[in-house]
This record gives sequence, C-alpha cells and structure tokens, in this order.
Amino acid sequence: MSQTAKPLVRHPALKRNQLGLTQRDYEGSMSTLCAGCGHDSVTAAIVQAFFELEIPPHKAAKLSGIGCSSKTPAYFLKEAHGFNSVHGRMPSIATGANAANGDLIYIGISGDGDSLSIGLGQLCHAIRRNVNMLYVLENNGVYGLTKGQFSASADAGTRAKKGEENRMSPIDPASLAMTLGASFVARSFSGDKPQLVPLIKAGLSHRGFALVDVISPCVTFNDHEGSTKSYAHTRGHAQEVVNTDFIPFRQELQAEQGAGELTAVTMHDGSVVRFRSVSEGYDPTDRNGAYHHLKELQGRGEVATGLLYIEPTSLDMHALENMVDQPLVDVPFEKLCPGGDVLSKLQEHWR
Amino acid sequence: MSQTAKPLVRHPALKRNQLGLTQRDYEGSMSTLCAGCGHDSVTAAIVQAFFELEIPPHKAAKLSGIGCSSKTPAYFLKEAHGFNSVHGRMPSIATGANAANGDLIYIGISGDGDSLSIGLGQLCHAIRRNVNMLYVLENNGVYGLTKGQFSASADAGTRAKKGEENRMSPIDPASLAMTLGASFVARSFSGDKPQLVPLIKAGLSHRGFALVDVISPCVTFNDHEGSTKSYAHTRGHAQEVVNTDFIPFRQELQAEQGAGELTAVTMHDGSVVRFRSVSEGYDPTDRNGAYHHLKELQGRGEVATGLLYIEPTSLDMHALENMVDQPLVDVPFEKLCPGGDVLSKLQEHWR
Amino acid sequence: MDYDTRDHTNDFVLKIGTVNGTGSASANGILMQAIFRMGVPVSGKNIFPSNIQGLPTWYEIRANKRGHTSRSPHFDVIVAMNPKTYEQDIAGTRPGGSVLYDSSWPLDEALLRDDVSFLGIPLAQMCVESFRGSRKRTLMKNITYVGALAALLAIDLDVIDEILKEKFSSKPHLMDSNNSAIKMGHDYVLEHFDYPLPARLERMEATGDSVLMNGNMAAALGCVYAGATVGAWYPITPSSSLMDEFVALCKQLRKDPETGENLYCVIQAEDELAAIGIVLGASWAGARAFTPTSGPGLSLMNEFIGLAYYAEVPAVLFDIQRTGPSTGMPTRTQQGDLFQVVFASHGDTKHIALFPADPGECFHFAVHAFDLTERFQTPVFVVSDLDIGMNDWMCDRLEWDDTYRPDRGKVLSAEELQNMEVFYRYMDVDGDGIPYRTLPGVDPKGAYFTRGSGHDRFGRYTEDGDLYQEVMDRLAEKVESAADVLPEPEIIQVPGATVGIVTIGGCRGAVLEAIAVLADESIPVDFIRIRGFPFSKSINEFLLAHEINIVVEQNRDAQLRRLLILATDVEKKTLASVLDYKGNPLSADVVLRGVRERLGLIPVAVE
Amino acid sequence: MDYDTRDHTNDFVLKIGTVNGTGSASANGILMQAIFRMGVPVSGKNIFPSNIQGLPTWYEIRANKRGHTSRSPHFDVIVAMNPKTYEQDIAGTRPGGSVLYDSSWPLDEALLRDDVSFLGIPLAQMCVESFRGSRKRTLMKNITYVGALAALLAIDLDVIDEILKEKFSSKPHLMDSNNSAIKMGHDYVLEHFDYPLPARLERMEATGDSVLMNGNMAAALGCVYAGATVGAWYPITPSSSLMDEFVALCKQLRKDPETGENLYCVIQAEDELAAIGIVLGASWAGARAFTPTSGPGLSLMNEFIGLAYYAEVPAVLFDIQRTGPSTGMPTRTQQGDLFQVVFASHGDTKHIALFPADPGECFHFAVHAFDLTERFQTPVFVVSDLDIGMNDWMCDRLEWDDTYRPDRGKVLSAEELQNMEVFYRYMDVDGDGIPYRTLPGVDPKGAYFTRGSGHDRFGRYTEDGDLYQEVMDRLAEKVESAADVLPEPEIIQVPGATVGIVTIGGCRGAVLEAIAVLADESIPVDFIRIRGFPFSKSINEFLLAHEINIVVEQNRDAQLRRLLILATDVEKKTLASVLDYKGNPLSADVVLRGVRERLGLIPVAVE
Ligand SMILES: Cc1ncc(C[n+]2csc(CCOP(=O)(O)OP(=O)(O)O)c2C)c(N)n1
Ligand SMILES: Cc1ncc(C[n+]2csc(CCOP(=O)(O)OP(=O)(O)O)c2C)c(N)n1
Ligand code: SF4
Ligand code: SF4
Ligand SMILES: [Mg+2]
Ligand SMILES: [Mg+2]
Repeated sequence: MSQTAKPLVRHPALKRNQLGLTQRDYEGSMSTLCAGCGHDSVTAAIVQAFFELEIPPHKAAKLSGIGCSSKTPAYFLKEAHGFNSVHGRMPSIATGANAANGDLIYIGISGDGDSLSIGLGQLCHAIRRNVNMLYVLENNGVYGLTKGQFSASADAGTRAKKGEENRMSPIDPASLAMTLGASFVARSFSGDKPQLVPLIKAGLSHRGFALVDVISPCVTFNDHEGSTKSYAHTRGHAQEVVNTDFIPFRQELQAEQGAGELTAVTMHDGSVVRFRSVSEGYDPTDRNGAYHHLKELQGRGEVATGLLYIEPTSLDMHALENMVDQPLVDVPFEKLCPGGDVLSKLQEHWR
Repeated sequence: MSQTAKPLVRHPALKRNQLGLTQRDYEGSMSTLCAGCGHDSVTAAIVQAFFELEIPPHKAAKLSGIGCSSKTPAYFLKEAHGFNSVHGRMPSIATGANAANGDLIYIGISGDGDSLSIGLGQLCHAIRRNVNMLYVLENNGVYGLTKGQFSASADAGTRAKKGEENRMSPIDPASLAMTLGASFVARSFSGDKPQLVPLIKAGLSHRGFALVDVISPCVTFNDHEGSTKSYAHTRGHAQEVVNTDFIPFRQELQAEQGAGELTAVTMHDGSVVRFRSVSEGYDPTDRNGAYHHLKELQGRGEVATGLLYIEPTSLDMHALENMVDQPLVDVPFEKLCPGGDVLSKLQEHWR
Repeated sequence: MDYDTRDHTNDFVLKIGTVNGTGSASANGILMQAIFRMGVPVSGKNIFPSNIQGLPTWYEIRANKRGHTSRSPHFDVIVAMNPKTYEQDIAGTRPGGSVLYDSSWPLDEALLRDDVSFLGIPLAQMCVESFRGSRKRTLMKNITYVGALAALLAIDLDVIDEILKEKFSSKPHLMDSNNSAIKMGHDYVLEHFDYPLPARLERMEATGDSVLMNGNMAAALGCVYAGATVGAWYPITPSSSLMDEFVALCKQLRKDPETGENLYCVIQAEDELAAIGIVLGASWAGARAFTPTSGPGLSLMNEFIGLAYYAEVPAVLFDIQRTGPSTGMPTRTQQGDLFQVVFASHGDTKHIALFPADPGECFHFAVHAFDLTERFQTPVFVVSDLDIGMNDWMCDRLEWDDTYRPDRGKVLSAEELQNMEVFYRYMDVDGDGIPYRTLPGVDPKGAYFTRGSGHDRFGRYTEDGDLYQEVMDRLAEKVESAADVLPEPEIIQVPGATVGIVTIGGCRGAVLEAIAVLADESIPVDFIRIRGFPFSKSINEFLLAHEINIVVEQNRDAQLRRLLILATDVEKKTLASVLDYKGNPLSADVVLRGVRERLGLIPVAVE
Repeated sequence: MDYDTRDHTNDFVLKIGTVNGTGSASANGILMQAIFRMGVPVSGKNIFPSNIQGLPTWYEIRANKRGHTSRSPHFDVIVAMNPKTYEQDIAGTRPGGSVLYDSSWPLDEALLRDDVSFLGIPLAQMCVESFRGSRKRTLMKNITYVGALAALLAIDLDVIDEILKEKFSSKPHLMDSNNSAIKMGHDYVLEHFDYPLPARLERMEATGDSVLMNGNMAAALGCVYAGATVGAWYPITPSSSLMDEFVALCKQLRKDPETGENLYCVIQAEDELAAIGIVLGASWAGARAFTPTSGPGLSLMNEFIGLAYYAEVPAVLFDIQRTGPSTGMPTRTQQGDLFQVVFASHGDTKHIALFPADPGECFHFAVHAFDLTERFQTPVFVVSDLDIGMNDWMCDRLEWDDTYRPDRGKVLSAEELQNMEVFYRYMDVDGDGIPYRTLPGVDPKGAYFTRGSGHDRFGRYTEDGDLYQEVMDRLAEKVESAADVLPEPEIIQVPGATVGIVTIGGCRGAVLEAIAVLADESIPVDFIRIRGFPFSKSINEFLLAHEINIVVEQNRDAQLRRLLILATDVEKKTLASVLDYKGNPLSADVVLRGVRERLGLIPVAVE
C-alpha cells in the first residue's frame, strides 16, 4: 500500500492516525470556491472526520451532482475515487455503486438546488431505499454556481442580494427525511466544526442513509442582511437540540464529562454515539416526538441542529434486497454464469 | 351556450341543477378500466361533485399523467378540455395552464406510481407553489397499467399477487404534503362515496393546491389477501378522523343535524366547509397536531381519512406571483407589447 | 400475394379474437406448442391493447412448412370469440377460409359471407353445463376451442395431452377440467362438421433443433450468462418482461447455495433517469449493469447517456422499441428509435448499437453488449422491439461456450497499478483511442475524479480548448473503431442480382420470405441485414456493389436509410425505401408490394 | 493571416486578463462603450471560467474600422492584471504589441520579450495610497487601468466622463473616486510613456445607427414584444441571463398601471422537465410561453418535446448552446446541439429551428418563433449560443413595426365553434396539414382530449395502424411545409465563384471577414448562411450551383453538413467541412486556414 511509504516524507510534527496517515493525506486539490464559502469549512470537517475514523482514503467513494457544493469532493480524499455526475442525480449513481460494491464507504455531497429542486425525487427514493451512505447537503438557500437564484430551501420572506423577496415556503430536508422514514437525520452549521465533525463521523458509521443537512452560507450571493442563510442569521438562530459525541469502535470510552443525562446508541460496527439532549426532553430515537419538536422550533424561527433522529438498527438496501455480504464486484464469474448444461436444461421447457 | 339547448332533449325524470344540466352532462366516454376498479368509483364521485357544484363543464380543465388512473379524465366532463400528458409530469402542465388562465377549475388525476415515483418531484413543487387545483391521487399501491409492480405507496410487508413481499416503507402522500406545507390535505376511499364527494367539492372550492389521496383498489393486481390496499383491508382499517360536509356558496345552511361539536371554515368563494371531529380532539386547522395524530394512527396500522388539514387563507401561486386577476390569455396584445417608441427609448441606454 | 391456390397443409394462419383479461393466453400457448411439437415451423403474434381488461385482443398463429413465420394477414381460420370484433374478424377471413364462433348466441345474419364456412359451437352453453363458477367457465371456454381446433386442424391429441400434463403436473386438480374441455370441443367437431379443414397439420421433423422463445426472455438470459449482477429499470411496455424474466432466472440460478442470498441486485427505480443513473454507478464501481426500457424512457435517459459517453462509463441499455413518438401505441411495434439511440444526448455524441433480428440474437447480442461496453467504455444499446421482445418465435436452440470469459476491457488491477509510475485516466496509452480505467477501492494509485465537465487526458478539469479537443477527437476515433468488432451484417447473395435489399432487426423474416417469392418469379435480389452501428466496411461494399438498394424498415422517416446515407459512401439516390410503420409485425406482402413498386414492376400505390 | 504590416489605428485587439470576482466587468464595459461612442466598430468577448471567484478570466475588445468584429487572437495590447496568467498572456501578445501590467510587484525577468513593449504601472500601490477599503481598492485598480488605456489608446476623456456620469447619476458618491482613478491612470501614462500606442483610436462615424447588445437580452426583448406572458426556466449557463432580462423588462414594461400587478408570470421551475411542462401547459391554455435552456436542459426535455410534436402543442424553446457533450465547458461556446434540436425525442420526429447570427436576429427570430409555433402547432427552437447570447455585439438599432399583430394560427373562437357542425381536433380541413385547435374554457363544443398516445384525426384514442399513420403522415407534411415561411438564407454571391461557403449562426462574422481577405487575394467565393430548418429550396439551389461547398460550423461531427446531406439533393462529396469546436468564438484565421486547406491552397495541417 502506497501509504506505508508516505510517513518517511511527511513532516514529523504532523499527527498521525493508526494507519500512519496525517490529516494532509485526507485532503484533496486546492479549492476554487470563493474565499469564505461555507462549503470549504464542511470539506475541512470531512477531512478531519475521515482522519479521525482512520479510514483508508481509497476505501471511500465520493459522489456529487453539480454545483459549487458538488465541486467539493475534489477538495478532499485525493486517494479516493470521485464521481461528479449530473445535476440532481447523484443519489442514483450512489445507489448503483452501492449495489455493486457495498464494501466502500460512500459519501455524497450535494447542494440545496441539487437535492431539493432537480434532485428531490432521487433524494426521497434513496432515503426510502435506505442506501448505505452519508449524504451531506450543503444548504445555502441559493444556487451558487449559477449566480444566486433562490433555491427551494430559501425561507419565505428571505431577500435576494438584489432585493427581491422569496414568498414560497421552504422545503426543509430534515423534516422531509423524517417524514419519509429516514434512519439518520442530522443538521449542523458549517461554522460549527465541533458539532459537525462528530455528526459526520456518526453518519459515516451509520448503516443506512444518513442525511446531514449543513447550513453552509454562500458569502457571494446569500450572506447579506435579510438573508436567513447568512452566517450572522444562522449563528443567531441555530438551536442545538442534542449534543453529540462519537466514539469509533476500538476506542475505549473516556470518563463521561459534563452534566445532563447522557444516552448512548451503539452502531452496527460497534461504534457508539453518545448524545446529551440540550433541548428539554428531546429524544432523537423517537421519530414523531423529534419531528414535532423540530416543527415547533421552526415555528419560532429557530433552526434545530444536532443529531435530530437516529434508528441504529434499520435495514439498509443490501439487507432489504437480501444480497450476499460479498461485494457483487468480487463474485467470480464462475459463480454468476450457470454454464452450458443448465442452458440446455432450461430450454427443455421451451419446446 | 349549448347547454341551454340540452334540457329539451333530456329525459324529464333526470334531476337538473341550476344550469339546467343533468348528472349525465358531467359524464364522459365509457370507461375501459377493469370491472370493479376503484378508479371508476372515483370518477363517479367527481361527476356528482361537479354536478352538485353546478360548474359549467367547459369551465373545467382535466389533466393527468399516464396510468389507469390517468385515463379516467376521459370518463368524466366530456365538455371540458382534457390533457393526458406524460408519466409523472402532470403537475407542471397544470402549473403552466394555471399561469395562463387562472379562471378555469383545474382537476388533476394521478396514480401512486405517477405521483410518488416518477412524479414525486413535480408533485412536491406544485404543492410548494400552492398551484390552485384539485389533485386527486388514485392510490392503489401498484402500477396497474404495467401489470401490478409495487408502487412507492405499497406498505412494508404487503404482498404482490405472485406472492413476493414489499420490504420498503411506503411514501404517504398525505403526511408528505403536510410536511411540505400543503394548504389542503384529505384522504378517502373509493368505496366511500358519501365521504369522498364533499371532500372533492371542498377541494375544488379551495383556492390553492388541494390534495385528495383516495385509496382506490386495483381489483386485478392488488385486491388479494395480504394486500394492504384491497377493498377488504381498507374497509377494515380506514379511520375517519373528521367528518366533512360542504355547503357551496349561495346555498343556505341547512339546520345542523347530528351531535358532536361542529366547526365551519369559510372558503375564498364564500362556500363553507363544516366538519365534525370524529377522532377525539382532532383539529384539521392545526398542521402539527394533525400530522402527529395522523402518524399515531399510522403507527397503529390505521389509515386516517377525511379532511386531514386545511388552511383556507393560504396564498396560491397567482397571489404569490402578484399576477393580475384577469387571465393572462385574455390580456389584449396592445397591453402586452410596449411598441416602437419604447423600443427606441430602451436602446438609448445601449449605446 | 395470394396463397390460396396452394395446398394449406402445414401452411396456414389461425387468428383468435378474444377479450383481454379472459385468460385465452394459456389456451393459445397450448395450440402454438402443439403445432411446434408436431414438428411444424410456427410463430405466434400477440396483438393486444394497452389496457388490462375488456378490450379486443388477438393472437395470430402461423404454421408454415417452408419456415416462413413472419406475420401474414391471410387468415385461413378465425376463432371469433369477441362479438365486438365479429365484423372485422369475419371480414378479414380469406376467401375459402373458416370462422369458428360461439353459437350460444345467434350470429347476426348480416355478417355471413358465402365464401367462408361458419362453424358454430355453443361454447358458452357447453361450459355453463359442464363447469362451475364464472371464472372457471370463461377459462374453459378457451380450452374448449382448443379441443375443437385439435379436430379441425388435425392436431395430435396425444401432443395436447402431453402438454397439459406438463402444464398441470403441479396442480392436478386442474387437469381433469382441462381434459374434459378438450374432449368436449373435439367431440363436438367430430359430430357436427367435416374435419379436418383444408388448413390442417401433418407431422414434420422441422422443429427438432429449435425452441420457442421471446426476445425479452432471451435477452434476460443473456444478461445472466454475461455475468450481469446489477439491473435497474422502471416498468414500461414492452420492455418490462425483460426484467421480470431476469429476476425469475436469478431466483432460480443466482442464489448463494449456502445462505440463499442474492448474487444479484435488481432495483425498480423511481423513473428512467434513476434507472440509468443506477446502471452508471454500478458500472463505474465495476459491476456489469443494464437497464431495459422503451422510447419514453430512452428520451428521459438522454442526459445521463451523454455523461456516460463523455466520462467513458460502461452501460448496457436495451431499447425494446414500441410505436412512437411520445406515448404512441405502447402495445404496437416499430423501429422508430434508431436516430435517438445512435445520437442520444446533446453535443457531439455517437453510440454503439446492436440490432438483433430474433430472440436467438437477443441472447447472443446481450452477452456481446457487455463485452463491448467494457472494452470501449461507452454505452452500448441492444435495439430490439415489441415484436421480437414479446412475441413467440421459433429459434435455433441456444448454445453456450463454457470457455467464455467476460472481456472486461482495460481495467487495471492493484498489482498493475503498483507497478505503474503514475496512472492517468484518459491517456491514449496504446494508441487505439481506448484509455485504461480503474475501479474504486482497488488501490489509492488508481484514484481519479470522474466528471462530465471538461477534462484533459490526465483526467483533470479543463477549460482549455486544445486539451478538450484532444479528448473529444479520441472519443470519436474510439467509437468508430468499434465497427471492426461488431457483428458483421448477414449477407445472402444470388447470381446476377443488381438489386440489394437492406434491412434490420425483426424485418428479417418478412424480407427473406419476399425474396423467396421473387426468386420463384426468377427476380434475383441480394440481401443484407445490418446488425451493428457504427457500420462495418462490408456494409459499404455491399451498397456500392448494387445499382439500387432498397431499405426496408419500420418507421416513417427512413431512419436506417438516413444512417446509411451519413455513414457510408453510397450515393443517396441509389437508396430507395420501403417503410411500414402501422405498428404490426412486418409481413412479406408489404415488402413485396414495396419492392415491386420501387423496381417499377407495379405502379406506386397512393394510400 | 498577419495584420501587423497594417496601420493599427481603429484596428486592434485589446485583451484584459484579470481574476474573476474582482469586478473588472464594469471597467471593461466602460472601455467598450467609449470606443463605440467614438464611432468605431467594436465588440467584446468575455472568456470566463465556470467559477464564481478567484480564477483567471479575460475580456477581449476588438476595434475594427472595417467592421470586422468577430474574435481575433492577434492581441495588440494586453492588460495583464493576473500574475497567474502573465506567462500565457505575455506569450500571446503579437510581436510589436504592448503589455500593460501592475508594477507594484516586479515582473519576473524570464517573462520579458524584446519584441513587445512592457508598460509597468504600480496600480495596486497607487490605489492603496488613494483609496480606502480592500474592495474599493480592487475596483478602483480596474478603473485606473481604464484611465491609463484612455491615454494609450487615445480614448476621448470626455466620452469616458460622459459614460461615468450616466453610470453613477444615481450614486454620485462613486463619481469622485472613479474620476480620480481615471485621472490617476491617465496622468501616469502621460508622465512615463510615449503615447498613444500604434494601436490607437480615431473618431469615426460608423456606429451611429447601431447599439451594443447581447443576444439573450435581445431575445428576451423579442419575447416581450411578441406578447409572451408565461416563461418557465431552470437556471443554466449560458441561458440564465435571457430570463433575467425578460423579468427585468417585464418589471419595467409589464405591470398593470393601476394595480401594479404583473401582466406576466415567470416560474423558476424545479428542473427542465418541469420548465418545458409548464410551457406546454401554458401554450395549451392559450398563452404565448417559452423556456430558455442549454444542452443538459435540452436533453432532459426530450420526452416532453415529443409530446408537443405529436399532440401538436405550441412551445418556444431557446437553446443557448454551450460546449458539450454532458456538462462539458459551461462557459464556452459551441454549435453542438443541431442534431439534438431537430430530431429531439424518440420515435419519428422533426422540429422547426431558427438560427440567429447575432443579437439583432435573436430579437426578430424570437418574435417570429411565437408566430411559427402557433401557426404550425409544433415546438419551435431558437438556436443561439454562448457567444451570441452573452457577449457584447454591435448591431443595427432594432426597429419595430407597430402594425404587427401576433399570428395565433388556427384557433377557433366561441362564435366559430357555435357555427360549426362539429369540431375535430386533428382533421386536415384545409389540406395544408394544419388542423384547427381550441382553447379550454372557450366553448363546450371545442372540448377535446389532448394525448400523447395514439390518436386518429378526430382526436380519438386509437390503436388502428391506418388511423395512426394518417396523423403521422400529416405531421411530416405539416412540419416540412414550414420551410416555405422560415427566414430565407443570407446569400452573398460574387461573379465567377465556383466555391460556396456555407455557415450558420454566430460564425457569420468570421466567415465574412475570411471571405473579404480571400477577395483581396482575388479568390472569389460565394456565401450562404442557413437561418432555418427545414431547409428552403434556395438552400438546395445554392448548394447545387457550386462545385464545392465548404461548411463552416462549430462542432466536431459536422452536424450542419449532416443535415444538408440528409435534407438537400446535393452530393455528399461536394460538401467539405471546416470545423472549430475548441469553445471560443470563431475567428477568421480558423476559417481561412480551413478554406485554404480544402481548396488545396495550403497543405492540411496535422494537429
Ligand atoms: C440539467 C442541468 N440544469 C441546470 C444546470 C445548471 N446548474 C449548475 S449548478 C446549479 C445549481 C446549484 O445549486 P446548489 O445545488 O444549491 O449548489 P451551490 O452552488 O449552491 O452549492 C444549476 C442550476 C446544470 N448543470 N444541469
Ligand atoms: C416515461 C414512462 N415510463 C414508464 C411508462 C410506463 N407506465 C405507464 S403507466 C405506469 C405506472 C402507472 O401506475 P399508477 O400511476 O399507480 O397508475 P395505475 O395504473 O396504478 O392507476 C408506467 C410505469 C410510461 N408510460 N412512461
Ligand atoms: S458562489 Fe457561493 S456557494 Fe459558490 S463558491 Fe462562492 S460562496 Fe460558495
Ligand atoms: S389494472 Fe387495476 S388499476 Fe388498472 S383498470 Fe384494472 S383494476 Fe383498475
Ligand atoms: Mg445552494
Ligand atoms: Mg397505482
């Protein structure tokens, strides 16, 4: 493996994980996004999450649609295959790749235009199939790459840079996902790395479809006064409902620090998600209760963040489809082709 | 108008409405659906609703996608224009027609395949725009016209005629619509005409997007033991949460009959929807409460029916787009074309 | 063309008109199979409505000792079970033919013809007396006419008996009723009519090496044998049965012996955009993946097809054509998607296509398609149609070479990558226009970023015109080079022919039958059937070698002719057209009339 | 081709290289406008990245007294503001040209050339000293180089002053800073360099009847004047600005005077499938509706386009082409969608297309498109591209005939319906292939059922092959008949020419410039520019009248040539190709090289 060679050339000061990799080894090419774009912070959080989870970069697959957000897979995990597909159709690419090789760790990056307009149908159906992947929705309320039109997540009353107002009510990916039966739903803010990193790690470890809706401001087209997706507005209205802490499998639990009752959920791979309800009586394992709470906050103009809902024991697409554990790409042809004798037997019935 | 001529040739016994039309005048061509198909009952309910609302047939426009359900607009209102478009894309056709001529009464007919698979994105966005139309989703859990594959509304655990089981959880159009902020959400059963007719009438009078999800069994492919969309199963599990009664504008309120507290909601056109909560404490004007109740029933395997949610004062697309009241198709060209002088003035700025 | 002077033994067409949803399919199947087992070449064409129950539907069986089994509209025997279509069915009977009808109700005098013999059997009445339950009675009515036809057409009762035994081995309780229905119909004929009819059967030995298949079943089998593991689809007539068959076969042949788990994954997508997306994702990850669809689905796949072409992602698409444009006539056949297939998507694109003529080729071309798509790293289309895909064809028994191994094309292994200095995805290393690809998860060195946006030979994003053009020119060269390895055209030449008939797909049978008739009239014509696009040199040579080439195809706009004009050196004016696009399987009559018109043997008919 | 021996007064190319997102657009606009107002023919080409901030971007201004304003790569003056591209920008300067750069930082010696004069101005430094705030400083740097160029190119300062006054009339506080920046740059040149440069301006009177426009703005204006009321779109470069302009114009011109309510409805759809669906719904209901899009969107619209064709629903589509296939290079131009446009959707289809060459035609063809789509009841495409749509063109002032009234085609009024026996939607009453249509809500007698499934001339559902064919044949005839009323080709013929150059769209300028050069060398060639499809007779005649026709177009696969081969009588071998598909606006050089090669005047370059 090429990594083993790397440490030699690395600067000794750089911290290494069990694989001997430094955080740099999880980075990608230089970002070409605008200085200050929220998406770059999300990229940084992803890099840290993968580094801390000690995932061999090439065992991950990065998928995206089209948009500024969808460009970002080029900016992390340079040693992983990436697929920057077409606008709004990444979920189907992910579904197919997943069917072919369930052993890879799939991370999909999308934007609010990519996911909630052109891609809404595919997103909903990937959720329904519970495709095993982390789906990061970099949500800025606008179409960045096409210069700032409102997206479907733009709040009613929010104003565009040029001043005109969006009057339609937004599509909220989190409550939508919960309604559709998603097995993992979280929301965070690109400016809140301490909250975002554990959520990404939990999402990566969740077996099934993990949606992380990240408010990720567009500094160029939607960070002005009057926008409800600006840094300022988000800082002012984000309401953490659950504080999450992720302990990867193999790492011993540290002594529980801090107050408040602490719940722990164990994932398929043995990792543990620990969370502390910040918002009074919030239980992220109770779908209807969580949904209700979410909507109440929304009613008050507040944005619930944190691990909103989790169903750690849900069946993912592979289980639902009763597929073999071995990735289909690894099944030898001999096991797939029934051969000549079977063919002649079959044809006996066709006479 | 041709109707005025009709009564002469009509059989005197047939009851007539204010327009002098009989129920027959609201019918269409012979149905080619299977004997016993739920969709034909929905067609009958639509005919009755239009007759009772005394709508001149040609003032309605019938739209649909593709499917057995989508064929039904041919079976009612023969004097109305119909548009049987392509699979899953009827909402966009309706949106465009509506933008061009807001004076017509739009009724869209779709199926669960048409609406929840290929058409899911368009349905969600028509809801978001609050397009002024009645959207009837004839929901049978299968793709009838293509011979019985499961649709996205098939319940987990339901079995196909050939026996294999659907393991994915269903997409429930009602709770989806409520999550997306729909202004009118109802559910009924093709076998329950007394409940269905007033809901259709209310939906037609609602200004905005009115979704009526009708469980409409497919006798050929999904009416067997083990199906959760069969006549038997639906009869057994339908739970009316609100009993609705619709009083068109101009008709004096009859003396209130029956017990239970009765609420009345007045629509844009002055018509009144009266409902009596059957299910303890159900309030169809409280979105979150109604949603919660709905989900609870769902948890118990019961299907909530009736007027699930209504927001009579919502702004429809025309209002949101600040359009003139006059249908755009009627605006004279002279008002649309700025003329030569303006053109030369404009060009002064282009030098 | 007039068959009627000929002896009709083992040479007739039987047409059965019923109401759809009344279960006549299995009865008709028994008839087909019986004729087949008597060793007589036979085919069955199902002319059904886009509806589930209550509308007219027909099944046409043609038995022909010469092996001509394309559709023929010369109906010798009509089984009229649907009063709604009595008029057209009776009118459609050839002079001297017979009409078998249900005499439980009197036949309208007005419909009678004196050049046709009417055989009334009180089928409904007999079944009401002999069976219980309306569904049962309806079904048995069908079996009863089978019994009657057995007598009228001299079908061997033992053969029918054998078929029923196989059919109902699992459900013996049905055996008795079927037997008695057969007997009932048979006896009635013996008592009341002269039998057999001039249109009759006589044992032959012409079907020994053959099987009865439809193209969708065969294509599905091809996918199984090619080692396809991921299938994605959205139901659409007439392609749905391809995936139904694939699933059925996999349930039988693709379960892990120990765990019973699936060695395949079939996903019913939410629409065709998702279906092709799933296929691209699966192929990109290294699986052999495919999607069956038809016109409307193909239109929806356009954007993704362009991505696959430009990003060089394999994908196998089956286009089971139906009558277009738009929704068109979903249960009728056509060859109207040729242009859409080869030029799908915006921008400069060109796609590889295979054109099977029958179920046998559907099987072999399906296997071939997977090799081609991986070898050339571009989408490959198998272009079939409703006639090939859903009708019952007699074909040679399928053979399988157990030494076959998939051609995965240029896929680099971890070892190969390790031994490489550096890997560049779109570099033309071998000078054949085909770059090397890598699969995710194999090795960090193989990592690259797949994109539909501008990229250079290194796989890097670019907006540089020269670097962009370099890749585009290679793509053109790559796809063109496939011409050399695609199936060669089927060519049949005769001495002295100056006229060539060019055709494609399911037109084969009708064209060969027409050529046989012309041969009898000693009018020699050569035959070429295109089997792949881009076109091979041999096609060019054939066209240039003939003074006039008549292109026979089933669409309005002469799409094959257009492709020949664009992609060969032949001069336009030497390419004539015979077009049939009414939606039914092609018949030799249409070809003959067209060819005679083009050759000036008869005046051009003005329709 | 080498301009360098020529006098460069009013004949030069200025190239400004900056970083995108630094607001140089308005500075460059001022330069364009100033040259224009000095009466000198000018054009501006924006070569920008598919990115929002931080990547290289260029703006090329060409001033040419002969009126040749197509792109020219012979850069006389380079303004190098982006160190990342110094190397390529300096290398691209023509011998004898000048490079203006920011000398706040030293220029790398290695980049120096002795055949180019380097003019260093410490722009950043000067702005840091004179202005506050980083954003302001960046912006003023741009205005400062405008001032410098004013001196170097001899731009009239009054003209610039006038432009600034108009620009900032609303925000006077910006006036001062801009003035001082202009002065600062101007003075610096006066102090430090010889001025003006050989590439300089001199007042002319050649722009009096012209305006500066881009095609998207002009097309949007056409939609307003045609009376379009419903627009639906999904944002996509380079078509987005068309709808932005339409909305801006409507806000100004389409408000109800009393209520201030909108006399239009623009819907930003959830995707292109919905956008075209909305257009069909609106057209069906009787509005004039349109959608602008580009390649990927066009691919997604395929299914609906087929419905519109078969169900005969009007729709106007603007395809602002960009470099394909797939996502391709979104900010580069191409003519790669010709095939996709005219044959969009599965099954037999053919669509009417208009091909504007410049913004002026975008305006007029937009209006024409609405008349055509209603007259022929079929989708009509206006096929533009990024170069026409987004770049700054000098065009004749637009004229409007106030007597114009929309041609709604055969739409029946309530009265007409009342006086009819019965109405059938698809009946060819007038024998011209065009049936009558009705709008919903007008009269019960007009009711019919619109469907994409098989239908007969009465509008009834059918699965009957003859009835189906009758409608399909009429459709073919109908669309073909449009050829007679589409804009005739632009033809320029000279005595003794045996060679024709055929082109389309935005290639016009470069081709005419090339022809002028050939004329100077007394090589006579004729010119034809296709403006519509289906092709008119005159196109056929032109092609047949020339020994060889050289087709100049901007795509890889010679799509226009292919269409000519299919739809005219010309022999393939007489059609040669000159292709340029690197993504930049066409330049005369490319045309000249190509034509000379085809004419055997120079050997074919092997790239
Ligand atoms: C089929 C298609 N339509 C339109 C576009 C143009 N387009 C590119 S990105 C984009 C929207 C991106 O918005 P979002 O997903 O929110 O990403 P962001 O740039 O805001 O991060 C659009 C409309 C496209 N590439 N493809
Ligand atoms: C693009 C496209 N894909 C597939 C089809 C085939 N098709 C016709 S109807 C249908 C499903 C109909 O199901 P539903 O909407 O539930 O209607 P139902 O017949 O059950 O009433 C499908 C897949 C089509 N017509 N168009
Ligand atoms: S435009 Fe907005 S979303 Fe795009 S890179 Fe810039 S800041 Fe980010
Ligand atoms: S198949 Fe099902 S849905 Fe279709 S008509 Fe028959 S019963 Fe109705
Ligand atoms: Mg966004
Ligand atoms: Mg259904």
